[in-house]
Amino acid sequence: MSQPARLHHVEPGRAEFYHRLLRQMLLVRRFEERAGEAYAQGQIGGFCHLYIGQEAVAVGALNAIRPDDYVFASYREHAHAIIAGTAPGAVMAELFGREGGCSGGKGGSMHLFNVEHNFLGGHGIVGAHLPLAAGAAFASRYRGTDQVVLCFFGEAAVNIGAFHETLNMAALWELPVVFLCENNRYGMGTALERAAAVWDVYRRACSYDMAEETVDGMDVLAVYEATRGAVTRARQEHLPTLLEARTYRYMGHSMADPIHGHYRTKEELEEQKLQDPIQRLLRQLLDDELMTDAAIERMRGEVEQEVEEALRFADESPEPPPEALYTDVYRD
Amino acid sequence: MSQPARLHHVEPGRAEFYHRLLRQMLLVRRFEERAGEAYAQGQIGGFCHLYIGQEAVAVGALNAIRPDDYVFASYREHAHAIIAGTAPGAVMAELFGREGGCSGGKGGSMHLFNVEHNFLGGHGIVGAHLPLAAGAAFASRYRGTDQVVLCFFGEAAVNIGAFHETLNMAALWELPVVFLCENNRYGMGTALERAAAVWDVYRRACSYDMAEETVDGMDVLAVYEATRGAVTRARQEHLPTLLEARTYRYMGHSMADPIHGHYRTKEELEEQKLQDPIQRLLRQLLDDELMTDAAIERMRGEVEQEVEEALRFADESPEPPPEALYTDVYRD
Amino acid sequence: MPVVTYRDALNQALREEMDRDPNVFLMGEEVGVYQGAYKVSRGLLEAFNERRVIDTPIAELGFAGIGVGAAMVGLRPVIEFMTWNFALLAVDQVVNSAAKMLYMSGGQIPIPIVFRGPGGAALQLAAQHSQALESWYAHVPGLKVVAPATPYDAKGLLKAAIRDDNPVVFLEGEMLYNAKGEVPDGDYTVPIGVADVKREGSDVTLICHSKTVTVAERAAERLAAELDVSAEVVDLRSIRPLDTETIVTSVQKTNRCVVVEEGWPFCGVGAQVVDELQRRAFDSLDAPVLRVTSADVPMPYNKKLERAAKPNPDRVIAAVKQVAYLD
Amino acid sequence: MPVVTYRDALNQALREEMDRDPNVFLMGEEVGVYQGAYKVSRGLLEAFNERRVIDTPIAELGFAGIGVGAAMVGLRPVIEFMTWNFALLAVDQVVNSAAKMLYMSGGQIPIPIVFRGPGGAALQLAAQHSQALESWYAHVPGLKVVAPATPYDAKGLLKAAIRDDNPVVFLEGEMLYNAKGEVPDGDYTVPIGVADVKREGSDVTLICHSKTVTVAERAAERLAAELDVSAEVVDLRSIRPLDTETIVTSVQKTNRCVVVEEGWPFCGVGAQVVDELQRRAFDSLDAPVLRVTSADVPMPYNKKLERAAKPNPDRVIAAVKQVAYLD
Ligand SMILES: Cc1ncc(C[n+]2csc(CCOP(=O)(O)OP(=O)(O)O)c2C)c(N)n1
Ligand SMILES: Cc1ncc(C[n+]2csc(CCOP(=O)(O)OP(=O)(O)O)c2C)c(N)n1
Ligand SMILES: [Mg+2]
Ligand SMILES: [Mg+2]
Repeated sequence: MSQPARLHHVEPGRAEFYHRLLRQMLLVRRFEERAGEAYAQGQIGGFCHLYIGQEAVAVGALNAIRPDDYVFASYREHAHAIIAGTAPGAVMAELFGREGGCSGGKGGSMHLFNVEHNFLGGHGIVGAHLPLAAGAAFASRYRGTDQVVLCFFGEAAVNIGAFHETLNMAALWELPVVFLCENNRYGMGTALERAAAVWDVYRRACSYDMAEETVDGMDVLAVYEATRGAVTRARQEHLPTLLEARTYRYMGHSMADPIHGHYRTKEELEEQKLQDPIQRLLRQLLDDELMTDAAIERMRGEVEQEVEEALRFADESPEPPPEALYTDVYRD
Repeated sequence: MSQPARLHHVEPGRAEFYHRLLRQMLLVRRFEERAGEAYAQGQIGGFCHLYIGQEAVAVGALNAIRPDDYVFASYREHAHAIIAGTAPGAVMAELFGREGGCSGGKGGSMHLFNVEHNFLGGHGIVGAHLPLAAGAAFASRYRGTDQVVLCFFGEAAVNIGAFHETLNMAALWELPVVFLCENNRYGMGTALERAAAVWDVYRRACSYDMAEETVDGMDVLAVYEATRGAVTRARQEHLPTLLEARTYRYMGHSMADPIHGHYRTKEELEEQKLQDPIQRLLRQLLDDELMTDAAIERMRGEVEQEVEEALRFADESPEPPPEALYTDVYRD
Repeated sequence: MPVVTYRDALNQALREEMDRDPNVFLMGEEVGVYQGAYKVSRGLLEAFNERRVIDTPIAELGFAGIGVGAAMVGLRPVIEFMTWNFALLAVDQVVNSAAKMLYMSGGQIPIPIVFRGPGGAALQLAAQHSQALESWYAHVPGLKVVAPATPYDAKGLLKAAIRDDNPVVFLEGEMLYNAKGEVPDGDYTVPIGVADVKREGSDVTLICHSKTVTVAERAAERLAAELDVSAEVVDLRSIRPLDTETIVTSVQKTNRCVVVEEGWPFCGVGAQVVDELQRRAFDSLDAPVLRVTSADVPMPYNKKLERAAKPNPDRVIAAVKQVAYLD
Repeated sequence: MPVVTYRDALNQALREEMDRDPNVFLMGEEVGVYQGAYKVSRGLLEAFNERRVIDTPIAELGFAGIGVGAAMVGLRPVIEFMTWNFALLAVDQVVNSAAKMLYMSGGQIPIPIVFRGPGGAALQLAAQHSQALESWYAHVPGLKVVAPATPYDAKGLLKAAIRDDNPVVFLEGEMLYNAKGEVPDGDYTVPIGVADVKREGSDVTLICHSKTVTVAERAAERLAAELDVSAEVVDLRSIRPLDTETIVTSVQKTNRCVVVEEGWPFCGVGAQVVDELQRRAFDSLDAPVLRVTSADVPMPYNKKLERAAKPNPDRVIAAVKQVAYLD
């Protein structure tokens, strides 16, 4: 499938919405590119997992929820934090370990949090945030609100116990949570096929009689629609869904890893890039005359500026004071 | 289904085999009854989980393997230890905590072991012995032997992470293991339906593309046949199976628990007892004239004597010496 | 004052806190229909229904994490582990999620959760069902660790734990559930982090917690009667934060100390107590601090071996004789 | 003697032991195709093929248990945890299965297994990926716990661990993989349970292990140069069994001691060392034993805070000044 397919039905009346999606994808792409550069320059330390290639998933899905819904993600979550409402500057400052970071410089790349926008992390242990997400969904039912929880995780997490225990309880207790698996084919250097007896992630729903769907994760509109359906099911019927988005990461697992290597070829990577989610939306908007080249350039410029401002903000944000080492261990 | 069904095809030529099954079921039934009495008299301490009602599962399944195959079980494993080849006296002595016990008096009811007969426990953490069993199956493949592993566990274990992780790896690596779920409907006071989103245990195999089967666990012949099939699959094709035997326990979860209570009614229990696995085999052997009343009485007498001898052995076996407290912590 | 069991004191605490705060709920295996494996939650399902008393599948890691997730958005879960032995499956959520969330979110997300259940050795439950792991949890910053010895403390500390905005590991003594003691009706709390001098004395300090408080008290009685040694019994009640002031003050008075605990010796709670004492009361100590712990072995099933493995008054008395140079 | 990295020393140990004993195999995440997350297993898949170098799914509990099961029937698994942080998910198998099996089977079933991987703080990996939990494992009877500091010890101890008939928790220093040192080609072992005096001295004993050996050595150099204090550096190498004889002997000579470790303070390895020392060398101690540990907080991401959280030579020197009453 080297020729990218047309996107999930594009409706001319929704141009503004598509522009928003495009802008968000461009923003987080550019953010990640610059984060990668900052990492190379030593301004960011530790592990740094870039999202480049997967933008359609976070952008499509996060546009399908309400501001009062809850969002949980793994350690590959810069984009999710931003699209959920965190200022890019606060995210970049966190990567820089600064006081103005969205976790005060204490969390870093893997532990972004923004309570104000219900973005609840940023978790580093594979699979461990699935029960947390189910817990927030439990709270939603407990309180009788109709808040929904959207939980992003990688496909390698489906083999761990927490996935199983959580999906069972979510189905049993009818919790309003969407388990959105970002299947980018690899967990570090391990292809899904070498780690899972069943290669279709969505099929794992069978053990829990859970609703499931698989969607082209390089098609932002398809992700949006599928998530919308799952969110509606959660909101109205309190039922969980296992949603699999098939996507691809362009970079190495983290900044410390090679982009390709023993586990995947350069050719595979190049082939995949033909499905680039940004290019696909962009080309289609041009084809359908829903956007002009000039408008796109303007948008790129804005995004560029926004990311530069984020970098500036991060750079200017002070280091946390030495006393910060000992605060936030306990809440008084 | 109050009228017990005819057993899985009984063949007249196999009378001797049926007699063995009957004798084994009678033996472990009587063993458990007497263990219950000994518990009540304070000769056995701690947790003691009786197997009464479920005999067809252990007896049917353990007759379908070879002596060099490996067996793993949970804490409800007196019967399994005995049928796998452990002298009833050594099991009773273990329950009594004596030196002549099959674990030297250190393991007790939940931790019976008999390496000589490849009976590898006796494990107390729900689900935790599933990976151990898969590990033995891994060793069988590693060494290129054709040994099979038979792993017994309760239906409540299917909701825990270890079940999921193990079944995935067993399927992925094609390990020769039979996961035999003894579905007695309850995990302590929790009905399967209140703990699992999917009520048919065997259906959990779908997440791993694993062979599965469900069988009447009150029919010793059916269990035997189903296990034989699964064992053959394991031995010849190295493929694991999830086998569900539907059974019932007559006693409380452990000796500390009431026989019925909030979670199940006396009526349900009485209804279930109509399916008694021993009665069913026995009646059928009589009906089909494969055994006489007199032979049955003789068998009961022998079994009675064997259990009394086990009790005597246990009673006469010495306490472990005080130094035993400090041995077996490390192997030199 | 009414005399109630440790079990019922805990039940009262749960009941009163659930009455007091609609955000408090109880979740765990067999807490509802079965009325609790150890009957601590007896009657709560009937009183609060299945919305607030939730039976779970056997999935310790999962429901511990669900508790933490619920706490992240403001509920105040009480998660029961049927016993702390099974919590080994859930330590990742207790340590990596609950204990660290506030810190790694830069102070945004407190986790007001209580993990509770019986711990320590019971009777003849053998290696996998008998262990006292308080030192593990106490090792971890972000957690509070509490282990009451009496019905009064059990009720007051559980109420304090439920109201605390931090994750609290609440270790109940499996062998204490039937212990009786005076417990006021109605509301009171016992502050976390404050030890309690259960018996005053002048010759030696016995530091203990949970079940070993009784062991120390029995030893103290016999020391007084048989050897005319006056032992002060200090019940830590909270392991973390540790009330170093109270124990240092006591040892400065007695100049001798024995620490009694049910855990294993290596890196146990007593090791930390020793560390604190030699640092803060170095010049007051007339003898090394000695420790009475469980034997450094997995717990055996056999009754006599098990008895020999656990701390008992004889061993405490022998240690006291040593620190008092009475041999 | 050839100079190799700690990483390659471990690689040699694995290679040689796999050559020596066909029952030894390596299993874990990314150990094969990816050549190891930290490249410790580089080349092993090619040398021994996928029968003996097994990539696993992310399922720590499951593959740790599979390792224990394989050990039950006589294989000698080496289970790699990508880091010890993730082993929190597997502690049930390490503690309840591996450590207790021999005992609860009445001596029938030894578990010759090695659990290994990097532990401790790395660089800016924040709270969930930076912790030194050796005291947890050392708490548990039935386990041996080893934490080498040098390439020589890493190779020799890993070989000893693989040949040991007991479960060994083998903690590699995540920050030590590139450290270089002399390592003989071919076979040798370093016995488990024997500490090593890395530097002789007469005024104070610095007890350390794994990464803090370098911290202690640097401190010792500066103490000699700047303060004319002669520090003896004792590398524990094994945490359990602990070589109390060597540390007691050293402290009897120096009369002063500082314990340096990367774990948290409460119930850490140092607490146990203090306990041993005050019991066995009470009269030799001229000052309380002091400890330098990681700060009692989850690890922060920010570089400066992280640096402040970890033990360093300055803090060791400050502690030495205190125990030597040099302030
Ligand atoms: C329990 C656990 N084991 C191992 C790791 C190390 N690790 C971090 S990310 C990762 C791969 C996860 O892959 P996937 O879930 O597919 O997410 P992706 O990185 O592709 O987004 C591994 C093995 C971890 N963080 N947690
Ligand atoms: C991980 C864990 N959680 C809880 C327990 C306590 N427990 C022991 S047996 C049991 C019920 C198990 O039921 P099931 O698996 O159906 O087996 P059955 O007792 O019916 O044979 C529970 C909850 C345990 N041993 N391990
Ligand atoms: Mg992936
Ligand atoms: Mg059951």
